[in-house]
Amino acid sequence: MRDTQFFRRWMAATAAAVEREAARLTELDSPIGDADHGSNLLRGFTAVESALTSDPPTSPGALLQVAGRTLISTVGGASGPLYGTLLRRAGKELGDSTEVSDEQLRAALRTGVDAVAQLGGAAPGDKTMLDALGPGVAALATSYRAAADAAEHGALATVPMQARKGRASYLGERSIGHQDPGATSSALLLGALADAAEGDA
Amino acid sequence: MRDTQFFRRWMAATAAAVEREAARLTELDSPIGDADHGSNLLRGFTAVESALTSDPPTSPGALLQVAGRTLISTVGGASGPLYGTLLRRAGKELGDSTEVSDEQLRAALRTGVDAVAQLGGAAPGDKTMLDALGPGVAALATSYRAAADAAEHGALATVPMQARKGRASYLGERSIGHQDPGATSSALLLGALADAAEGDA
Amino acid sequence: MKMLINSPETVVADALRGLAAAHPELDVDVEGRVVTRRDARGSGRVGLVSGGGSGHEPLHAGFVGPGMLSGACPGEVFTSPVPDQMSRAAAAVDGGAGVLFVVKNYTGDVMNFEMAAELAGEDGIQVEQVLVNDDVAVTDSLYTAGRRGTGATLFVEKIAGAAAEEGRPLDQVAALARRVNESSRSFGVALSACTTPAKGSPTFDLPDGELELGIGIHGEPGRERRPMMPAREIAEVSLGPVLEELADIGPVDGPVLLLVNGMGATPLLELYGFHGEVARVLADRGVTVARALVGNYVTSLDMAGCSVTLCRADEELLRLWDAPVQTAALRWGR
Amino acid sequence: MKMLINSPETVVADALRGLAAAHPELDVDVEGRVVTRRDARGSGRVGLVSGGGSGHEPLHAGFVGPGMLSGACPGEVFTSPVPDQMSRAAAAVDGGAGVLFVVKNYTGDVMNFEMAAELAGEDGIQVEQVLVNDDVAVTDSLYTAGRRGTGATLFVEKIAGAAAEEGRPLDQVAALARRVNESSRSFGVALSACTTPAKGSPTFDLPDGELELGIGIHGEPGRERRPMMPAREIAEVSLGPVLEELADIGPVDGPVLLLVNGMGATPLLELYGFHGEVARVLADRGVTVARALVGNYVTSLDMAGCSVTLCRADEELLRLWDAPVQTAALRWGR
Ligand SMILES: Nc1ncnc2c1ncn2[C@@H]1O[C@H](COP(=O)(O)OP(=O)(O)O)[C@@H](O)[C@H]1O
Ligand SMILES: Nc1ncnc2c1ncn2[C@@H]1O[C@H](COP(=O)(O)OP(=O)(O)O)[C@@H](O)[C@H]1O
Ligand SMILES: [Mg+2]
Ligand SMILES: [Mg+2]
Ligand SMILES: [Mg+2]
Ligand SMILES: [Mg+2]
Repeated sequence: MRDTQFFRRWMAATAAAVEREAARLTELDSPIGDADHGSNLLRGFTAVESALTSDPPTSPGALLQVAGRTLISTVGGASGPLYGTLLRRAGKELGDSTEVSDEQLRAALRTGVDAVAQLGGAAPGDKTMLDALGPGVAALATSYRAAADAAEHGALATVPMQARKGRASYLGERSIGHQDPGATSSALLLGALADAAEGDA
Repeated sequence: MRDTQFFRRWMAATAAAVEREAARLTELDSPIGDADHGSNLLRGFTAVESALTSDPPTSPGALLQVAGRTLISTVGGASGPLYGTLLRRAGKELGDSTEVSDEQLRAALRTGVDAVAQLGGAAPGDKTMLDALGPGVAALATSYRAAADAAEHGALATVPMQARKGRASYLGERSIGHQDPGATSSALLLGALADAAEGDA
Repeated sequence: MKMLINSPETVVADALRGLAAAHPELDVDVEGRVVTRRDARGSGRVGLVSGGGSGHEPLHAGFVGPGMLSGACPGEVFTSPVPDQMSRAAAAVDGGAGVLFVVKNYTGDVMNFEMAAELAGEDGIQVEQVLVNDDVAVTDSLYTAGRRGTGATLFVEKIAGAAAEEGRPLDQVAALARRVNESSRSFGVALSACTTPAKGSPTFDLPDGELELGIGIHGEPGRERRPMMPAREIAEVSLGPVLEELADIGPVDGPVLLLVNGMGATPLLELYGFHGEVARVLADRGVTVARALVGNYVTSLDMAGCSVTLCRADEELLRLWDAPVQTAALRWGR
Repeated sequence: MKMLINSPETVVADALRGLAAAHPELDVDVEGRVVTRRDARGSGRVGLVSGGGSGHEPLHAGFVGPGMLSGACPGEVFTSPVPDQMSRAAAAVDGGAGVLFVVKNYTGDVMNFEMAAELAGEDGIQVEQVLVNDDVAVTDSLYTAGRRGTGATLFVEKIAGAAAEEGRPLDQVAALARRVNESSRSFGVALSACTTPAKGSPTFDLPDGELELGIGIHGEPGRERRPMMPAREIAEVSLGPVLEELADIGPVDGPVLLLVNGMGATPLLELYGFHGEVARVLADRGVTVARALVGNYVTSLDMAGCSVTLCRADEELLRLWDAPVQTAALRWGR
């Protein structure tokens, strides 16, 4: 079972990964976007950290909802509502229990990913964060590390894709050959989850 | 004695020299000015050429006055009124005679240079066109080629000077180390005069 | 790249502080990132709220004031604002007649405004939204995020603002705004990329002899790169697709509104020269320019380049365009 | 460097053609390089004519209209206009009450306007001249061409224009213009050089980590190069010498007019942030800003940077500043 602390560590590891990789995310967002993805997520996860620290939620579900709401209120752009919705919907799904099973977490994230797909209207292969989140969350059935690897793999697989959603779609064929920044940050999120799980073990 | 055709050739040679050196004059006007001296004079002497061609004056004095007025009406900037005044005053000095002696020409140019000094308020050593015109016109007493050489020498001698007039003066000590564009074009003017005189010989 | 800033993190807050200092007639909430006109609340007028990433100034905050926007919500540079900003602005400007959100069509803006509309609705404020999508460089299909919102935003905000000022009800103001958008098309060209404070270097490389056709306003590269051309050819190349798409809607036989817009770093000397070429092309094609606006209005930080926007107008739109406006960046009439 | 132009030779004529297309309310003589308001002749008002090299837009042609200039004479880029232009403009705007020339203090401008004044005098037009020399970066001594005319030109043109509009006689309009100039001081900073069409490359090299202090508006380098600084320090460094020189004239204890001016390629986002810092420094020093104007008004082509101009004002100057103005670039009042 995973307690609130586990989720707290997940968010902390995500924030640390985003801080480490912010410049790279912004760099990836330059040729096919508007050069802000790294600073967007940095601002968001810094705010999540301070929200979780100043008023620590007492259940996994509450924690993910606070994190999601904070992202929505501080990130803006496309990634703010999308990541915010991912975590908020997953959090809602988890309810009030102070401990959740890996199976519950997996189901909650699947609901979150569906909500992202619904909100953004993207399908697999559209060269968005969904191309990392989708395979990543699916591979949770195997292990947390498998999920991280699948997300990483999914992010790399966006390189040859032509974007059909988000800013990169404006470029048409010129979007081919670049890795999607949102898919890359999604891999960081699932990588942080694996790290938290391994710390737990 | 020098006839109207001599002055016509002088202006043509000046126009040709300005066209050849326009980029260099503008380049010299960049570090200590506003990067327009070459295009200013090119515009001016092109207009002089067409004025002299469309309605050819019939005396040296009239020719220099037309050239001077044309420069004033087409160049603008500091060099327009100054070169315009130089030629216009020299032309006035020459009066209506259809031929003038070298001595008359020398005196007329001296009057022109004095008018330039009066209009612009610059003294020798201020790093202006006067530092080429002054020694150049003085050396006319020796020969046309000596005048050209003295003007060339005077232009080179502006390099170590600190500018006290014109735009370059805004730079204070930072004007040191650059050759004055106006002194450089003055050397072209007197070089063209020597070429015309040698063509005459 | 050097910038006249304190730090990339404080750029937007610093600019809002400066806006407040320069325009005491505006209510500037620096913390909450909302700029509103003072006399909106309880006015009985429809409130007009727009917003989007910063870096497009004077859009939108420079258009807040009598006859145009009631409120603006500046996000971080090139980042849509968060829903809290728009719901805060809606609450501040709701005069009892409801609020119209003017949203440029970008995934982020659309989602954030949508969430804000929900929040405002929960607060009991009647909200309508109009989506601006005028940029013909993007194909409007299922396989893209749809045409972007660019220069037409100014037309929508000015004309809807005039209608709101006249006291027209929300549905009419919204319908007018949609009509202006549907009647407008734009095309943009970059001579240089721009540099965001966060990145600190140009968003793309554009060699000396080339330009980008069909750019947006966020430093994204365009659809196509071409060898550099003279202004008169840029005018042809830009107006071609704009007129073509307008013709798809119907014959361009009436008066048009024209915006010749600089992307931020294009000197007015160049922009006026470009406008001369645009005017010539339109005259050649028999298009009557009823009103023209030339300047840096919908910008992309320090990008060099321009965009052209045409709006098929009629008596009503022209009258509302001419109506008095009193904002930081656009002023006329009494 | 790429430019949105047809050719370096036609830049000014092309821009005038565009100005004419955008502003049918102006008389634009493209051949003769003169822009005038239509209703000057025979108006009985003093005519106000200015001019200078092009590349500083919207100065001067953007300030022609009711309440400001009667005419403007654009020279080639960074090159003073020729006397024929100013005498032509004087003839076009002389309403019978004489004409005031507003001349920025540059050797070329001074000489060309002087020659024009002689020509206009010969035509029987009464001409007065006012020399604008507000730039404190240049020492005003026998050993320089004297302080340059920069931002204060806008103050002089606006306030003298308002006085002329009121029907004040030539001597009073001239005296007011001189008083505004004597009460004004400026300082400019460049973050990048500019590129003239004729040269096609930057007028000087400015490495990434450095800025130029005390620049003029013609792409000349400044008096000093320093490591790059944040906006708040640039505000301190710019205002220091301005306030010092103003204090030499008398205590700065009354209201001031403030112009925070962009050099052309500085985004408004940055300029407003800079204005916030300027306002803070002035507040710290107890200086009361009565009116502030922020924008790209006295520019240097595509230079990135800014200048600050302060003018010690009084009731009369403030009233004339607030008076209606209706030009391409400055508009307020009815
Ligand atoms: N409709 C969408 N559905 C899913 N993900 C999207 C969509 N639009 C954009 N994204 C993701 O958002 C990322 C960009 O985020 P960010 O740069 O923060 O926002 P913005 O595009 O508004 O600047 C893209 O790389 C992509 O992965
Ligand atoms: N007061 C002056 N007296 C004599 N020559 C001057 C004076 N001021 C400037 N000059 C000359 O004019 C030249 C610059 O001419 P130009 O670049 O055409 O005009 P501007 O300085 O107006 O751009 C300088 O190099 C200098 O030789
Ligand atoms: Mg982005
Ligand atoms: Mg020069
Ligand atoms: Mg963005
Ligand atoms: Mg010049």
